[in-house]
Amino acid sequence: MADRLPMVDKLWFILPEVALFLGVVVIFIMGLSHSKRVRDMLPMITCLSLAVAFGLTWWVYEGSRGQTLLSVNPNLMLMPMVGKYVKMSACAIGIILAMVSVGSVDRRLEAAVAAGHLPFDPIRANRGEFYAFFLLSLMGVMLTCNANDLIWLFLALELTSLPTYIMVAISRPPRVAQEAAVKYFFLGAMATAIFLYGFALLYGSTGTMILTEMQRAFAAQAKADVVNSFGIIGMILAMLGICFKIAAAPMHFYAADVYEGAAAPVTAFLAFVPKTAGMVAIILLLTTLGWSGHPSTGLPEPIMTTLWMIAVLTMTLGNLGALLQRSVKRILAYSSIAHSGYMLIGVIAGPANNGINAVLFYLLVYGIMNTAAFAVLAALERRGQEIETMEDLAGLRIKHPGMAVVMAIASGSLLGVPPLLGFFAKLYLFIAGIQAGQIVLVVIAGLNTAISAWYYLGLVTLPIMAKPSAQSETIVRSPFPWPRIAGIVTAVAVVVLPLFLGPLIRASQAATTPASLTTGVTISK
Amino acid sequence: MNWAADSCAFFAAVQPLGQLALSHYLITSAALFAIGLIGFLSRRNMIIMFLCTELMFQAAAIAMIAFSRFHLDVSGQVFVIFILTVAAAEAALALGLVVLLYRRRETLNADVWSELRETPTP
Amino acid sequence: MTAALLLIVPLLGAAALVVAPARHAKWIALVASTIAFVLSIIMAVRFGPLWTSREFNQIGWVGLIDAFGIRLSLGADSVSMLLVLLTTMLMPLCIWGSFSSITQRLREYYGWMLVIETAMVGVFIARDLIFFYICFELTLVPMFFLIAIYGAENRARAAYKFFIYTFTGSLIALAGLLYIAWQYAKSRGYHWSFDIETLTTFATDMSATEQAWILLALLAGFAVKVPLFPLHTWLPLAHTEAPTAGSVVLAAVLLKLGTYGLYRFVIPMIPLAVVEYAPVIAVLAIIGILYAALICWVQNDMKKLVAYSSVSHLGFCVLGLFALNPLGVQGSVLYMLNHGLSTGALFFLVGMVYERYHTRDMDQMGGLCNRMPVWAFFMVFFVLSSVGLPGLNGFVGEFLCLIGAFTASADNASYPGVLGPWYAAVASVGMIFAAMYLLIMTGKVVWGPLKEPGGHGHAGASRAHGSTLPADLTLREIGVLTPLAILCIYIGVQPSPITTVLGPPIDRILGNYPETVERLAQPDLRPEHDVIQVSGIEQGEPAVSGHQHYSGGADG
Amino acid sequence: MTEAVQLSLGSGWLAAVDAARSVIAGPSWAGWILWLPLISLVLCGVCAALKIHTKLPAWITVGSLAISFVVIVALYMSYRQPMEIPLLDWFNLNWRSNDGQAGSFVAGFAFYVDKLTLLWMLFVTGLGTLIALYASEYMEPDVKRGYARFFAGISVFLFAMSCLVLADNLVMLYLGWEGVGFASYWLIGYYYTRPSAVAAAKKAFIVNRIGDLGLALGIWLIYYNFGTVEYANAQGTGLFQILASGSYKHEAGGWSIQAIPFLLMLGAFGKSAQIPLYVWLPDAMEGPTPVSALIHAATMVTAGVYLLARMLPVMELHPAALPTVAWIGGLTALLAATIGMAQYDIKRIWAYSTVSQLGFMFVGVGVLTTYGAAFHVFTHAFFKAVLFLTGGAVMHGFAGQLDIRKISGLRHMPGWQITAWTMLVGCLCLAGFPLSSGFFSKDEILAQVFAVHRPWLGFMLLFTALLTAYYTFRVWFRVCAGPVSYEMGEEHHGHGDDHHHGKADTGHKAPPRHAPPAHVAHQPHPPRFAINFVLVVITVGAIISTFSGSWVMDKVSHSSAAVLHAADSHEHHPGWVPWLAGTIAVAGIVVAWHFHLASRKSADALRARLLANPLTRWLPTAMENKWYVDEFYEWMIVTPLWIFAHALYLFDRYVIDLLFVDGVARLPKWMGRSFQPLQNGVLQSYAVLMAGGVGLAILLVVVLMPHLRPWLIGFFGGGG
Repeated sequence: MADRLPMVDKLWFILPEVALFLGVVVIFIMGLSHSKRVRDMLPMITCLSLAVAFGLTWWVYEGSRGQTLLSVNPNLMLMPMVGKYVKMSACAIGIILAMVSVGSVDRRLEAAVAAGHLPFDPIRANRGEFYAFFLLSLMGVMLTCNANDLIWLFLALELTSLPTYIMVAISRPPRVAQEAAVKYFFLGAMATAIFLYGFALLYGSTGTMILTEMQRAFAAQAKADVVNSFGIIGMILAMLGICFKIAAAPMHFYAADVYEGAAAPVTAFLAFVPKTAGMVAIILLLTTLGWSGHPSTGLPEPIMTTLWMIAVLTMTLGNLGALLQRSVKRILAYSSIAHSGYMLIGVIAGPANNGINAVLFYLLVYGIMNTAAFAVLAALERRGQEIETMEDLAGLRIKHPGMAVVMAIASGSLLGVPPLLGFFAKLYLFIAGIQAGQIVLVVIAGLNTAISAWYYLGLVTLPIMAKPSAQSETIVRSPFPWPRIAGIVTAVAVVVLPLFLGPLIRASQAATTPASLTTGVTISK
Repeated sequence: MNWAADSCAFFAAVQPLGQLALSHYLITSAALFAIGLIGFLSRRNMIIMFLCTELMFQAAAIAMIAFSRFHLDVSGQVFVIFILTVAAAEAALALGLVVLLYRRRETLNADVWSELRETPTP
Repeated sequence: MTAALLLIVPLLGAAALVVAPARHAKWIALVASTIAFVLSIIMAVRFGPLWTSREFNQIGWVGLIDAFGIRLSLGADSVSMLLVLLTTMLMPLCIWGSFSSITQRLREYYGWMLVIETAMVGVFIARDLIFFYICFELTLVPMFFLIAIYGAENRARAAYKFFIYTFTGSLIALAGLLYIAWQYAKSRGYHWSFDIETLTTFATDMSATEQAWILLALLAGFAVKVPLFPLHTWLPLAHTEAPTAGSVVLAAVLLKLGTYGLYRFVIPMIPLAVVEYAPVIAVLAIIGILYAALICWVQNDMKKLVAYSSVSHLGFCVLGLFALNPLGVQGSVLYMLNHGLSTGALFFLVGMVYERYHTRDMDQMGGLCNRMPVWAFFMVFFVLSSVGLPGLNGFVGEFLCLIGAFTASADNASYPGVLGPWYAAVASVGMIFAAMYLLIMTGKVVWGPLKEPGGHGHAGASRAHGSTLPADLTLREIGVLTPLAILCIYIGVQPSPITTVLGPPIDRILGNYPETVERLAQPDLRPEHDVIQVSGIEQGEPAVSGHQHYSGGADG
Repeated sequence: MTEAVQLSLGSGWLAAVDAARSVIAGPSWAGWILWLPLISLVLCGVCAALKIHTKLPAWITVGSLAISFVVIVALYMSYRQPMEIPLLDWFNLNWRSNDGQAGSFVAGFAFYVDKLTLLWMLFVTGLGTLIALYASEYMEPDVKRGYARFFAGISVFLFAMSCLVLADNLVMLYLGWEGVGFASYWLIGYYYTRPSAVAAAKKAFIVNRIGDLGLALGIWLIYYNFGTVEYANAQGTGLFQILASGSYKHEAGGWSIQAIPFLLMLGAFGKSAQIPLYVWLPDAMEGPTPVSALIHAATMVTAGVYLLARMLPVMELHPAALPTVAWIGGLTALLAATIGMAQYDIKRIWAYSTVSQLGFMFVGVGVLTTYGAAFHVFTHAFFKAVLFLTGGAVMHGFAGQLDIRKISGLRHMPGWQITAWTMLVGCLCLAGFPLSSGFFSKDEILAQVFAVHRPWLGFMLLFTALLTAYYTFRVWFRVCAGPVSYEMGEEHHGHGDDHHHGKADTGHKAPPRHAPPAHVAHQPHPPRFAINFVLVVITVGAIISTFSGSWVMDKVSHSSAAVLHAADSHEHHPGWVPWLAGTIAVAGIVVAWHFHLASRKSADALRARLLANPLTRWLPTAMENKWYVDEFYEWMIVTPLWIFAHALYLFDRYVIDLLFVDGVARLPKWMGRSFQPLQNGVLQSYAVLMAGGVGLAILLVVVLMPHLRPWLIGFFGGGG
């Protein structure tokens, strides 16, 4: 073992997280300041710190010191380069999410203070806490990808989800947000307990917490063809626990209610951040179990079967659920469940068939598409309330042509209509799935996409073609311009990015070609 | 004084946990987990539900300690420390939330909170 | 380079439309589509020797999305060149034809028309599987919007059904296509390539069971578009609701994507499955011919009648295609062109009546030739062209398809086939039904005493109050119909230049069919599980032989 | 060119066929026969477009027809042996498969001229010119409305007919075949404001199309068996050349080669209105009279006879083919004659008589006397044209009156003598009065029937000849002879038939029906010079045609339709046949004289007695209602098909669309609804479901995994 303690080397790679933490501290303090101008600066600082973290990640990984550290100690981390890709995409989407959430927290309190009815009372103001937790949760995601042992992984996952419970609670005043928070918290706690127990069994079966060593232990057991029941059960429990984060099959029940209850920016946040953390965690865990290690079939059959079942159930329940909804947020909730199902195809395909690159690429693309859809909801309001049902969207084209086009592009891309980015992400997943021999799974995913055409077409036709209904007459722009800008930026990204597909996919491929993965064969060029 | 070496020596002298003893611990931790889970599912009171999640956390901690003792590897116990801290964080958060809800609905019953649901469409 | 330009010009036009004021929209669209037409003519002229060569003309490629090995390469053989010319020729006419019928949301309308033109041209000149699929699906989006925004009463339902029906089909076809690409990649050590040419040479060596599954998948995608018999129910609904120019584009070109897909993917790539299931598909086509023809007979909505008639006509096209001999396939390609011209024109004519009387119900109107003699002339002309009167274009395609199917029996000398005289004989009964329902329609609408909808045959007080169109055709409308009429006569009288041009590519595609048919004819040699040694195909890398295990072939 | 003469049915034609092998290239100026009608079509179209309200289109058409007649005569003069004149290539596909097998399908615009073609083209263009001249005056009242359209139709017809007759291959023949059908659709539907005319036009085209289908199937079978559709070509791979060389027998399969003659027969019967498909010809009388005269009496309907004559070698492929033709011809002749007897409308009677005479011609072809058939075609063309044109003149003069009971004593009316006497000549020829042209041509056929020992068919034809004589003179005695009395048709002055013809000009209101048209002429106006001149010329032609027997024989014997040498056939003809035929004709005339001139009352009395007696009531009613054949077709074919079509449409809309497509579409929504109760919003229920999910997963892994291991490896293997 190298004489240097691995932990010290790894500190270098968490520099971006440290930058974020500084941001968090500053935001906490500024949140309490009496002057409105300072409080309005909070989103700006969030974006600033995220930008700094973005730059730092690039510098950390590409810089000379980073490269030497990686080359000197290959199994410093299980998948070292994943961090670069995930951190940068998390920061980028984080900036957009921050823009979307401008002005949604403490709306009524700030208005009252501005109107002079209420003196500013730091105790009641949550805007500071909201943005702080926003950054903390993003920090959690960034930490997950550097995890090389179970403890770090557990802490990172908790750091991701705990702040989100609070964000849901303080996102908007009405009772329904608190109900969502309660559900989210308790079910989250239960899921955490389950995957914690899983970690315990994993530790028990391999005797080590370090993922790289665990990988060797599993490989050794596989070669000796020992059926390690504790390990398998532990892995299943861990995965099911983490499925709560990505809202996959058995653990997806909370998603619809929580997404509907929380405010649109928070729901956008929930749909992306915990999902990324969960996906990265599952990838790390399954890599220990070893696509590479296991001689015969990549993942051992029990895991493969469970994953297959989860993927199919998630896709189907997600799509079937969405068909019946009238509320746009509930539709987007079910669509997020369905998209987790699609991503699991990539996970099943495994790194040998570019499955992991496909999942990572899909995460980024899903982040962009989903945020675009939620930006539209955040950008418009009716009598101070967020727009909820499909009737609100009817005939949006007449008064808000921009937002109608953004919604159409977002749902078109979520559906996977060719020229838009979503199609290429889904195509990459399908190619990975077919390359892994999962023809049946890809066909099921194809049929699910077809079923999803119903509600996505609904989201396209209502704003563009339907006649405005009584409700949609009174819809007006929200006083804050930022969500609309975020919507337009993401829509443009969805339309323009297919032209730069090459570099994006090469980046996602670079994420999974560290030394430790022996059979990482990439798609040519 | 190289306390690190001494501690290793101390451990070295201790025999690793027997297979049979390990199973006893695992059974207790599994039972504890089950109790926590059933309590979580059945009890209506939110505080009790939270306590049941704590139970589940502790069950995992016991298993962790048992395995650490079995493998003579200290990282299991280090993990337990972190489990405790996280559990404490969740407790703080849970109580905060419960107080918020109590102020809203004057009851701790979890079933009250079920407006967000799907009304069966025709 | 002109091919890439051909794709970009309509897109630039659409982009310009977004900026331009509404009243200039139609002129910009017309200019853009005419430029595209001129470009396609330049491309055709410069197509040079390839018109008659057996090779495939690789027009050029843009390594845009080369991450997956997709090289967005464009290329055309004479069949796709003809279909491109059909598309680019029809587009200006459609745009010019819809000047008076579309009054609001002009920019969007013409924008979508230009986008659909790019997509259609993209499909025909795509040499890359994924680029083909992108354009194939991209045609759905503008068509969906055209029907959903500018359609008639229950346009939303029609647009939904059209989109989802075809979208599902094409997704299953994508799975089939990806399976072929995967097998190819696997046999080449995972160097993915989506080039249609290499995949075609590779796919022919796949085992019979694999090819059967792929046939099912590809049929699911393309048969919906053709529309083959059981999957045709979306067409009448989509046609009756689509605006005039929309249904002209839908009938003239979008249906040809299905048959072009069959021609480009099904026939060359999976010969074993095609030979085995050609009779089944031929029977479906024949049922389609007679079934749709009889239904046309009882229709009283003109547009639905013409829609069902295109279902019946394309049955001939598919029958010709699966005759698997040069006569049949040349006939079906000719049929694609002719159906585009005559049915496109028929939809224009029905649209012109709809603009004036706002009804398509044949029972409400009669003897319009008293009121609109020029319209009546064109109506009778194009009815006769689609009835298949010799001397006009319909006859040429229909005759070749039927004679192809007729001579596609097992004991034919040069091209033994799997169909036979009985298939063609039953299908040719469709010619009688075609005459029946089209002439009954003409009899009701064109001839007879004058009866105008909404008022008995007095001076056109009853004519649509809103429409400013004079009774008979305006110069613009005549301008739209005359080129189609001239083309109909030209192809009808002089098909030989087209048939000589179509010869080489069709010979290339049907190259190894006689052998496959003979091989499948003797039961003992039928491949049960793995693949039999297939003689080298005359161009491209040597076919990899002996496919028990997928050893890496020595492929460039 | 040896004139080997064998009497036996089969081999006789071989000698004549080898004449086809030595085909020389003909003069290219012959192409003008085809281009002239096209030019006149285009010019008439231009006239229609420019709304020229003069008789210009008539002169253009007559001019072009005359020139093409002159070209035909020039071609006839310069004719030495069968000629091949390629004009334009139409279908020209040739291919080569991988294993070297080459194939081709060549069918161009080219002429194959032999004596049979010349014979047919002569009387087609000749009569065409004359009748076009007649029509120029007859259609005069329509000058403002459809004049150009009418003459465009005539030019299309001539173009198509010349394509058909001059065709060098079967596909160009098919073009002419359908083109002629289209021309008759165009011209029958000329009075398009009359629903009955439109229906008749549609019926004509569709029934023709059924016949054309037979022809098309025949052509494909010929291509399928012989690999070519051309009659004769330079490389010697023409149809006749293959037949002559006899090399086809062993290649082709059994049934397909035998079926060819029957399919060609179906095509011929469709076009020449024989038993199964004759229903369209009587309705075709809705068209203007010149059309009936030219197309539906003289030229188009003989296309079927031409086809069978041209394709005689092919008809030999099945021994029973020609006898069937003979029997169907005979039966049609009898049936049409019985119906013709009981009609009252002059044009309908002549229509049925045409069907009957065509039956005779097919008998001629059937019993292998193509000479007899061609001779009858030639003579029939003339005298039937006369009858139709005189009928037209009567209708023209009496403002659309055609009912034989309403006009009589035409002979005595001033100015109508020419019409009456020319009609008499026509009737004499039609009835087969001894020494008339009809007598000689019909006698040829009758004699040949008995020569080939078919007594039953012979006596049936003799009985038909009797009926023919009766109904021909029934018309003459009713209309021309007897006391002068007439009732004007309610048709106002001018043209058109016994109905109101709406003159709905664009924008001009159609006159109301009930008001009596002011200027109805009370006096029938006799035909003027143009009509009389044409009548006289054609009557002279009819008389001359009696002596053209030998000329026709020469034409027929030197073409692919040659069968027996004229000289020998006469010896075998039983001598008594002409005498019997002559006496029968005279007897028919006497009976007609008795009933329709001497005592017209007795005819009505006889009819009344027949109707009274229940046993024989069916006879007159059935005959007047054309044996209910139309109703039979309607009931047996059209209505069941209509009901089946409705059933299909309902099936398409409800079963395929609603049940399958929408059903499958509703499936996801229904399944979604069944999962919906799970989301009841209660925290604990979610927790239970989640715990249940986890438990199930663990159960699956622990319990089931060991058993499922092999299957799962199979299912999930593959990858990696």
